[in-house]
Amino acid sequence: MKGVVGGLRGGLLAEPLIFEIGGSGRYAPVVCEEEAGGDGEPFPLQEHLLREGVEGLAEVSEPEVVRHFTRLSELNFSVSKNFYPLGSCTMKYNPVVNERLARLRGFSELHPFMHPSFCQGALRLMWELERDLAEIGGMDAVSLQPAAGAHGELAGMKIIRAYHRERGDGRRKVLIPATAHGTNPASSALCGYEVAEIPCGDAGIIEASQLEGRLTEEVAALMVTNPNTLGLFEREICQVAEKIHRCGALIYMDGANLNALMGVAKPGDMGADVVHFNLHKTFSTPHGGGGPGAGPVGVKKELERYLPVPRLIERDGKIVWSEDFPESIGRVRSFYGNFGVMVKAYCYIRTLGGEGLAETSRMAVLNSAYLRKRLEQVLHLPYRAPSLHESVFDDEDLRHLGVSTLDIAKRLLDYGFHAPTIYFPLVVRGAIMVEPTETESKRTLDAFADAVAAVVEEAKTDPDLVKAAPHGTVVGRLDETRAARRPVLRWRAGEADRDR
Amino acid sequence: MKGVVGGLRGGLLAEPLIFEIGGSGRYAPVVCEEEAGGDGEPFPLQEHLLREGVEGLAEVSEPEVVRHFTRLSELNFSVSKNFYPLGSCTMKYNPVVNERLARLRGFSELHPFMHPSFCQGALRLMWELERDLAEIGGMDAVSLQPAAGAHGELAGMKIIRAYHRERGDGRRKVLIPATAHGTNPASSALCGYEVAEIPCGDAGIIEASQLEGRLTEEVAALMVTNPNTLGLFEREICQVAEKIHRCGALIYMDGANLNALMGVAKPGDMGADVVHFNLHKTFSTPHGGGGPGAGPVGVKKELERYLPVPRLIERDGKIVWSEDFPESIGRVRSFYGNFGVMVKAYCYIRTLGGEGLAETSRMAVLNSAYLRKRLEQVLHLPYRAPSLHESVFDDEDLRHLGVSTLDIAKRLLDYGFHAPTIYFPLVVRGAIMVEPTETESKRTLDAFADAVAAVVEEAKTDPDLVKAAPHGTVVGRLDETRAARRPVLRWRAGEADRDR
Amino acid sequence: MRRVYCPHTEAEVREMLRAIGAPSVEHLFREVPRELVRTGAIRVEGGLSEPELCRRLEALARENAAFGDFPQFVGAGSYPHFIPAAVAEVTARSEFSTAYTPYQPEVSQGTLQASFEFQSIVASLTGMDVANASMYDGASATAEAVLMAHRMAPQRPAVVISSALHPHYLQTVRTYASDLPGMELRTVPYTASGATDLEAAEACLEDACCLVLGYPNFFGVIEDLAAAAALAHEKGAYLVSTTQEALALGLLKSPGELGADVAVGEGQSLGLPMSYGGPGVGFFGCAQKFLRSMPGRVVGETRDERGNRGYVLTLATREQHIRRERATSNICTNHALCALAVAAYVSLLGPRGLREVAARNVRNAHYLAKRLSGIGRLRFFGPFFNEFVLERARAREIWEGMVQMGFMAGVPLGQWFPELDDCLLLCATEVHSREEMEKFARAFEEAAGGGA
Amino acid sequence: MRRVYCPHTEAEVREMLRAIGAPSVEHLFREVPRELVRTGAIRVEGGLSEPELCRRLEALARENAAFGDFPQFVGAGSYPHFIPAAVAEVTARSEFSTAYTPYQPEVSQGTLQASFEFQSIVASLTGMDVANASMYDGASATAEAVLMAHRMAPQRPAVVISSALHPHYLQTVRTYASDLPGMELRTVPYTASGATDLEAAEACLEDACCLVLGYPNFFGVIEDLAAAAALAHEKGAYLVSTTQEALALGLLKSPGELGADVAVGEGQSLGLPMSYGGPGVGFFGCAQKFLRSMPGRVVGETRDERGNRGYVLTLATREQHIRRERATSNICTNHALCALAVAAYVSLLGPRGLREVAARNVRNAHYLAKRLSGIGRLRFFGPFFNEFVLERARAREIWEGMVQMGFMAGVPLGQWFPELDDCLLLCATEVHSREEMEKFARAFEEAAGGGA
Ligand SMILES: Cc1ncc(COP(=O)(O)O)c(C=O)c1O
Ligand SMILES: Cc1ncc(COP(=O)(O)O)c(C=O)c1O
Repeated sequence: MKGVVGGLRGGLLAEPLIFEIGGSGRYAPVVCEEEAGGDGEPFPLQEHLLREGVEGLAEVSEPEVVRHFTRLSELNFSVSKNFYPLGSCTMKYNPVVNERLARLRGFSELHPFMHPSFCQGALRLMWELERDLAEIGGMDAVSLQPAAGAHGELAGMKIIRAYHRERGDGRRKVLIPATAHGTNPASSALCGYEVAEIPCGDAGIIEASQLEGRLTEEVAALMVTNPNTLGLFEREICQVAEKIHRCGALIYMDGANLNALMGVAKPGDMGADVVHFNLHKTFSTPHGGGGPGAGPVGVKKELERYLPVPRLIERDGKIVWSEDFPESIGRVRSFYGNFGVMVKAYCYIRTLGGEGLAETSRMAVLNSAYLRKRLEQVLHLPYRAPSLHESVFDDEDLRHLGVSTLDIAKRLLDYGFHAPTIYFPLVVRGAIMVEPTETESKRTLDAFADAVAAVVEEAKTDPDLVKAAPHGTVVGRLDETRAARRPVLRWRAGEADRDR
Repeated sequence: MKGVVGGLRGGLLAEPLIFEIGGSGRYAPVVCEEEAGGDGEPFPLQEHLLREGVEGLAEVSEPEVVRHFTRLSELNFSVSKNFYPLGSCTMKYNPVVNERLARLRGFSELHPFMHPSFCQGALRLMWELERDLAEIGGMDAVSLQPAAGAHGELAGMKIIRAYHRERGDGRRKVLIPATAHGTNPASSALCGYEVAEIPCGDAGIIEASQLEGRLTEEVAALMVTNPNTLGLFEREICQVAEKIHRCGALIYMDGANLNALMGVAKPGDMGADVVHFNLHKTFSTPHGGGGPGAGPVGVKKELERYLPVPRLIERDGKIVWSEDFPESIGRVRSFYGNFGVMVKAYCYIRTLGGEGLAETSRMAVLNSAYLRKRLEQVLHLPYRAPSLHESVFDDEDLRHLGVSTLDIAKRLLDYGFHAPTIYFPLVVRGAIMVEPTETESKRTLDAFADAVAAVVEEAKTDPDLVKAAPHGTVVGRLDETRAARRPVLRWRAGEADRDR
Repeated sequence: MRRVYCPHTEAEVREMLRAIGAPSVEHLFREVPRELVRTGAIRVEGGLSEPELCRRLEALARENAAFGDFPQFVGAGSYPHFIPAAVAEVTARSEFSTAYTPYQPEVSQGTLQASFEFQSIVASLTGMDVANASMYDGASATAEAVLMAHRMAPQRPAVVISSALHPHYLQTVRTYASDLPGMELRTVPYTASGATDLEAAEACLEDACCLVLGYPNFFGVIEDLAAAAALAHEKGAYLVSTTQEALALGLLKSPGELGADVAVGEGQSLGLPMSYGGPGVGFFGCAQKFLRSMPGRVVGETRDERGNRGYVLTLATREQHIRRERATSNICTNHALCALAVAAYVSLLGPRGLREVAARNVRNAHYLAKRLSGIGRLRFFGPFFNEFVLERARAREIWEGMVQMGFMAGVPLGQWFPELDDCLLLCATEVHSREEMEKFARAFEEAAGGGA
Repeated sequence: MRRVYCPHTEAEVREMLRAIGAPSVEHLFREVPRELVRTGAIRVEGGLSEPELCRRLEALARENAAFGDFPQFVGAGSYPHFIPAAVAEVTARSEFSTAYTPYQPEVSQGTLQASFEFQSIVASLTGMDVANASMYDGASATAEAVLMAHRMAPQRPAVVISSALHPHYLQTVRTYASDLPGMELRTVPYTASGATDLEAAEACLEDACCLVLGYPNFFGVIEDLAAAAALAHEKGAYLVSTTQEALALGLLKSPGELGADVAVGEGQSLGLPMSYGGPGVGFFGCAQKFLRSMPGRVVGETRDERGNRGYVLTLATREQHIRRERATSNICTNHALCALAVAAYVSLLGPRGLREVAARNVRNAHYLAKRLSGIGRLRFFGPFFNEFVLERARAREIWEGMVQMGFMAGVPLGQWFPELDDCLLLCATEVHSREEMEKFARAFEEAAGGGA
């Protein structure tokens, strides 16, 4: 009875690759004006510079392109379609008006080298957004340049490195708890740091006592996520920060989980010296199936001079760019960051305001607590301390049935839900990380909890059904080993239709 | 194996009614500016005029609304997703740039009573569109007012009535061939006419000889569709027109099938006195799941003065509206017609031009001929004369298997295609009417022909599978008798979730 | 030959011709007489590339004064309201916009369910038992309502209709009714309150099938529907209420509650841009007794063979597809996508939001009326929603003057009502800020050159 | 309390608290120290309704000179090109825009297949064996390419980089490289042709892992990649080509064909608006040998258990999720939606359309260069794509003067290249009509006050 399981039925069809659709010689749409410069004259470039033509591109008509991608879109799950409780990803509703406003011609058709007198609107928006994020994070200055969270980490760790370097301090180590996201150690390494992992204790958080013996003069910083990836508030953060600072090191706070704390507690007040924000999580900009996002980085006063250039300054009543920050770490990318994303985050903040953001975090935590309450009746919860915006379960109770976290995740797809984040954080074996966000209704949370309960029941009564899931999707469980062993990363003419 | 038939698998879920989603007391988004007029003063209207509140509306949040309708959209088949060979409906590609242009603020946020000096752009567009349609149809003047094809028919038949009335001629009958679309007789009746049907002969067209004995002084007009709904060109149209005119009657031509003839032959040249255009068919404006469309009506010189008012005229170098046409039939609706639809049709014409429109018709006919060639190998074709933009098959060869046109149509849904128009025209028992349009590729036509062949094969080998189709859709075959016998036409609070 | 929206290459065309067995594409048109083909070529401008087209249309659009670029206080059947972005997000989904009428319900549940929701919303707003899936606009919906009343009471051929109805609606009713045997249209005047003269109506209701009133009427005035209903019913006629400003139904008592038998109107206010007058969407609600006499498509709830709930087009035996010349109407394509916009808009606002916006309209219109009443005078004393009639000598001139100053001061009424030649019909909605109204009032003062 | 994007009513909040067994929402935050909560409140402006928000943003947008309202001849890493409406139609589909990174491939085939198509397109355009699923932008892609070269040849710590690279790219490479043990950045000058001085490069390639050139470079000049490749390979270094104007790859020989080992760049030109500099999309192509050392996400083809083709994120062992500090890069979120736009744009145009547009860019830029060469002089004689450097005394002043006249006359180069203080970098693309170029040239003449 494949295909009619879990309430799923449907009309999804696999779609060929765009390269397999067209016919050679299809007419391309003309995207030029009629009159050209220098028409009639010989072509200005010499033949030897030019290629024959690009091989391997599709030759398709406009109707075929639109239909192809429309059909592909149907094969995607999205938060616009249903609940997407992907832990650590804050899949909240993406307000549609913000999309419309970001597309306004004055924003989207603006050249980055436009004379500052003719882009004051854009500059003021960024200026205000910098200040708003600083206020939200309890920081003193912000750069909007980084393109994503990991990019913000890179900038932030470079800042920490520059700070120590300026003081002639060659500290080489960064402490990172085992719960951290993989980008934390990777970003540290990219800055030339060695990573020292703080293991995860029973409490799931960093205990001040764990720092004993670890706080040498080699330590440049602690990277901490608060609430951490178990959803737990780092209760001892203030004591931890004090110790870190006392040894001359700095605190980098990964702000990916800020949706739990806006208007409740500020990273800056917890002792963070550097923090990054994920506009594509907390501030409701859509994730685009993997970006573009934006990862602004905020710092305390004494680190401000290291922020990436250019920076916005006020001069003669105008906002302008300045490169005149000799201690800056430099640029981490071209231009000023993902402006289009900033517009949406700005809209979000202006819509909610301070009190609205606080209520956002309150409701995100309420939703998580409610869902945790319901799910802990059917799933094992390894860390039982109160969690904030997300909670992490595991497959311990199911293992004896031969059913794993992966199976539960795949089976949930059949019920029309996206799976939680799985196998992360690494400290929980078979982790199932659930983050509902504040934009989901109780009705949806209940439906999801019911689905999880049903799947757990199935795992007991019909484990093979669960282990063979998903059944109702356009493809079944895909062979990832095969993909990695014999990588096929592109289409090539001639290999077309190999096996269709 | 329900749900995994015909290549269909999928992830469609039924969606509750919007009224079943919310919770009473949801906060509505504010769509007002902060400052209001007369705030603080007592409310200007007396209590007894006001209702308690509207019962039975949904109370839902913005995320719920967006998700609800996004999910509903998934339950729809559309030409943006796949081939939609609905005969008589000309389901061609709807150019997306035209959608964007129709939304330009200068068009969409324009008040219909704007001073003519400040809407010359809109007026010129309509002025040009009137002239272009006249040229395309071989007519002398056009009114863009009618909102759809049937509305154009109403206006056109009113014009014919006004023409006869002015000559003191009380003619009461309209001749309509049996192949005609139902709106033709219905529109005639709405104008107070009696309908006399011309039966369909073996050739499938009106033969001049059929008019013998029918052409009395009572006959006001002949309504004819060319090519007719069998896809056949009315070969004798010129002789027919001559006879009709000779008896003092007029020719109304239903232009719904104009996609077959643009740039090839003009209705006006065939003798049509009145013709309507379906902008939502021939001119690529999307059909919207049932409108809005636009059904401009064109007439020959001697009927111009009867066109609906207001009409566009030129005065002092400006285009303005005039009501000063005392013989006009009057208005058939408010304002000037579906302007938003006209913008798209205008864009389409400006993109294609005369030669492009002609090529459109040529390719539409080529596609139809090709598909007919392929389909006639598996389906019975009752009228074998050469057809133009569409062709009509029937279920004669399948009846002995107990399989009907309806079954074939439903089973095609499982293959991911929309069904052809079925049981129309009425002159063919179990009609299957296929119109591919010019925007489909050979690849798509072949895939559809393969699917039809496969279904016909199934009808022979496994008729029950076909008779129980569709299997891969969100709901199975719906009970239309029940719907009509105990009509439930609205949701009512309290009856909610009756049977979910 | 460059084909724009047709994918075929020359090679494919040849291949297809070969399969067909035709020597050329022209051969496929062999049934078309040569003399027709000789004159068949079309001469229209074309061949614009996409960027050229965009330039052209953007230039045309710029020649029009969009709302917002040009302060406007005009309603008169088409209203500027704020439309949340979520409405367009929904209606722009190509699954909705590029589908045909839902003839295959199993793959059209999106459109069908949305239409069912629209019907339910219309029924709720109008206070009617049932509603159809949409009409072209308010004017044609009104005409269809009159025809239905006539069908239901053929022995009563007269139609009594308020002269305070939107002139376009009245003219449309006249056109629709003009050829029906025995149908006679009688208009009744309005009173000093701006409402329909019910006494005059009484006098001509004797053999009438229906009485038709605007609610609010063209002057923005809120008619006394309850009294009209009592009167009509006493005389054996139906009361047809038509609403050109549907937002009013979010605040005012529903026509159904007040006794109307049929309630129709224009839904543009509920989520649709003005778009130079169309497309909007007609709505049509009525009492249960009219069920099988209603015009237009209706969607009904039913089940599939497994008991799942689903929606289908139903009561098709009323329609032209089956009944042909005996159909209840000739309408086929309606305004389904616009109905979807209404369903999205109304659901976004909910009953509270609708009431809030409607109340804001009332407040703003009254504020403006008060503000202008020093310059002109309110022509009518009846309660009004978001429009009112201002009388001032040389109204048409002032109006022209205001246009030159960059304001649309409503619409001059003289074009339809000679007796109101010195009157302007003005409108204020929630999109007008107090500041804009002040600016407008000052400009008006200037244009009028002083007091009343 | 009015909740904007959260659906809960007060009653629901109470019900949920009851189920949780918590006395209040605040109770859920009991682990947060009181002293933090005391200062936790945020003071930012907010509470705008949707219409207020729209007004605010529309006002901000109006303060910016959008392309089209203000004639511009600027490229320098962000290019005005015409984008067919079909691109936005596709990227606006919320199934694409509101999905996360495709961690569950069975319900993410849309994003995955589109990414696979993007990878194929990048590989084709660059002439490389493989490509990844996108990077942030051209600058960070260039930096990642340098890091990869370094990883592949750790025994060769130097990086030789052209000073004719986009200054932002160069600065970004510098930042990325700054803390890597032993890495040394050596810049090489450009010659009178505007191309990189390959002789100078030769001198410092000895212990270098790679040579990095722009193709075309920042001055629009088409570098001799073949010669550079021969040189680099002879010295045992990789050649990294970076392209800031991806449209050029539709016409010019591909970096792969010319011998580059890694070809990266910025894809904004292929379907993305300038958007004040971001988001664009970085692309990253390389030879097969780098496969397991590549940074960023890659999508690979595979099968499901029934043999159906499908796509998954693959080679994840390179990535931070698994490898943490030993990952090939820290990148996680990339620019997937922008990559989708590129896939749609390139597919719409096809190889013919791309070539046509690219050729039009060349023609227009050369036309403009010729037109202006009476007023200034071309600073470099190398072949160029759609940008060129014009030298004229007081260039910066003229540029300011042009701005006042309503034209952006490229970008003054003195800010990055003191030796080019009298130079402007100008650009013309297919969106500039001949008429606009004429107008611009006349204005330039006027601003410059006569001949060169
Ligand atoms: C806790 C945490 N830190 C960092 C990141 C990295 O952010 P990004 O993907 O925007 O680079 C993520 C997101 O996946 C995260 O969840
Ligand atoms: C032949 C024919 N005539 C008339 C019509 C009526 O057009 P509309 O649906 O636009 O009113 C149709 C469309 O269904 C048709 O196919």
